[in-house]
Amino acid sequence: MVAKASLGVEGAPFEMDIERGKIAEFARAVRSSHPAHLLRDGAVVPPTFLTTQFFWEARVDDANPWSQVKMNQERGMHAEQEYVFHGPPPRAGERLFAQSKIAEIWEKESRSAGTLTFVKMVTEYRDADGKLRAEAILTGVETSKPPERKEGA
Amino acid sequence: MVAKASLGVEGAPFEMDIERGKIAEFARAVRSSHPAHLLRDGAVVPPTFLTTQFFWEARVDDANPWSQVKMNQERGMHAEQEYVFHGPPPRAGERLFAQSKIAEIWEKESRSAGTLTFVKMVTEYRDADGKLRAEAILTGVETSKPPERKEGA
Amino acid sequence: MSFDKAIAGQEPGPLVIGPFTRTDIVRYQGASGDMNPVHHDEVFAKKSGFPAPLGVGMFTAGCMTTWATDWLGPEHVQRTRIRFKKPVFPGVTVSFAGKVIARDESARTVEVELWGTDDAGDAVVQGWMTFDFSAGA
Amino acid sequence: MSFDKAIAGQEPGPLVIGPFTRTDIVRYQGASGDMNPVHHDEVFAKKSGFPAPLGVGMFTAGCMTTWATDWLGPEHVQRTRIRFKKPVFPGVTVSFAGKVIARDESARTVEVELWGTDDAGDAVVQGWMTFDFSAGA
Repeated sequence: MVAKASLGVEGAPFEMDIERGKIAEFARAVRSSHPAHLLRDGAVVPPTFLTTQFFWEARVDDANPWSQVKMNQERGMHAEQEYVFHGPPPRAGERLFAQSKIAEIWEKESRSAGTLTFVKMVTEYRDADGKLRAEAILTGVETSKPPERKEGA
Repeated sequence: MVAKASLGVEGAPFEMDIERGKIAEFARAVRSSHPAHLLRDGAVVPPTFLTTQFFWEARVDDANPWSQVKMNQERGMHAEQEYVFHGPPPRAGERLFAQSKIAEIWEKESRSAGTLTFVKMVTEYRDADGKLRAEAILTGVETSKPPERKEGA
Repeated sequence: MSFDKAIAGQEPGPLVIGPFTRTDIVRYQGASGDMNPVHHDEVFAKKSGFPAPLGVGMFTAGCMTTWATDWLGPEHVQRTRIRFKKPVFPGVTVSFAGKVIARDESARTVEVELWGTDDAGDAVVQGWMTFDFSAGA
Repeated sequence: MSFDKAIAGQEPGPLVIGPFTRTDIVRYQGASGDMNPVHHDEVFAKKSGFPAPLGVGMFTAGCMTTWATDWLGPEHVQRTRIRFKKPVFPGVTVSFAGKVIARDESARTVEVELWGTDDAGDAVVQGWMTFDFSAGA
């Protein structure tokens, strides 16, 4: 069950270098061959590229506060995902400074699934000057009854 | 069956950027947590890291001449692999210029597997000044009889 | 030019991808770093009640946004919102498409709605993207 | 310091890794870019005559060299040679170890032989590495 005490919990800050090789690898995986992803210098990230924060979080203890939400594995799922770029999308060669936070927890009643508990985690990415460059917003949902599985991520 | 005409065939040249993120990803996969792989700047590659040339070859048509060897899928295997660093191992931030070549083909008789045909492919990695920085040497072998499978790579 | 294309509302045809293979899923997992075994461990996935390894929602979503960036350019992306609807298993083919739902000529932004539809005709993923052409091009 | 350790021949104990999981294999495939389906597609692997997805030889080899670099430092590696001996399937545990086979005090280089042994006692991979301490440390 969702631990309401996780509201406001912040992960440890972590760095994320935007790199040419990973951009091309990711673009290929999502079937994009747009030349902007393959520029020799300053390759542009695909829209969902910041999900590769997985690799950068893994380098730092407690960078990802999601585990503290304690969402039930069977009844929880990834409902929505959002990316906002403040200014142009990140490009290869940038070093971003990121931090994640459990930003919102709320409930909703549903006839089919009982009480739905929503949790929003926001990761902010800043440049070396502290300017906000991007946000990743993950929304998970836990049902009070075992649901049909919709998403396993 | 091994196409002897592939001897001497060169792949198209390709670039390979040595990057912090991929070094850490690779080191983690092979269970190394040595701090030299995790340096913020100038991270050192793991010994077998140049195998990630797969990603960089994929960006360039005909960069990998191995397909021209036409080794039988069932009777061929990866027998040996070698990496030589000329000078210190590559580090994050270097841009290498690579090219692969089918360098040797030779035969050997074996009582258990009949004729063994060996093929050696050498990839050279040079810096921007043309100085040889590293070599990757792949040795494949094809048996004339169906063997026990030893390696599936 | 892209803004004019978007303004004109001449959406390209769908991007059809599939049948998805287990390798497609693994390639995405490797690219993204999501190593959840339900997406590649056949034994684990079956124990979890699935008939096969489950596709990755973010993978399907990434293919959907490819439809939009192939058309309007990744350098103009400002906002991307994704809603996951139905899992995609190996063997399934998905058709990705979208349409312009709003244009702001003074701000030079375009909003696009996107969707992915599997071969059973079900929506598997839905999305909304904003493209910003104010910096020109 | 590393050279002195290597000179003294005080090899550390084995690095034991396993039981290897399908996820370990997929993580390596993602890291390396080798997307051969025989290593992750259960259906394909079985059609190819294997009981389960086949481990990646280069993965086992990479774990073997980790034993050596944990001890002597990746920054001193000069040459690495690997010979593949036997596939490693999910569920298998491998013990990696090695020993110094040659020392050159004037060139300040050390040669190490390495091996990986599975829980059936069979050699799965064998290797030889040269470490160069001439630049100091």
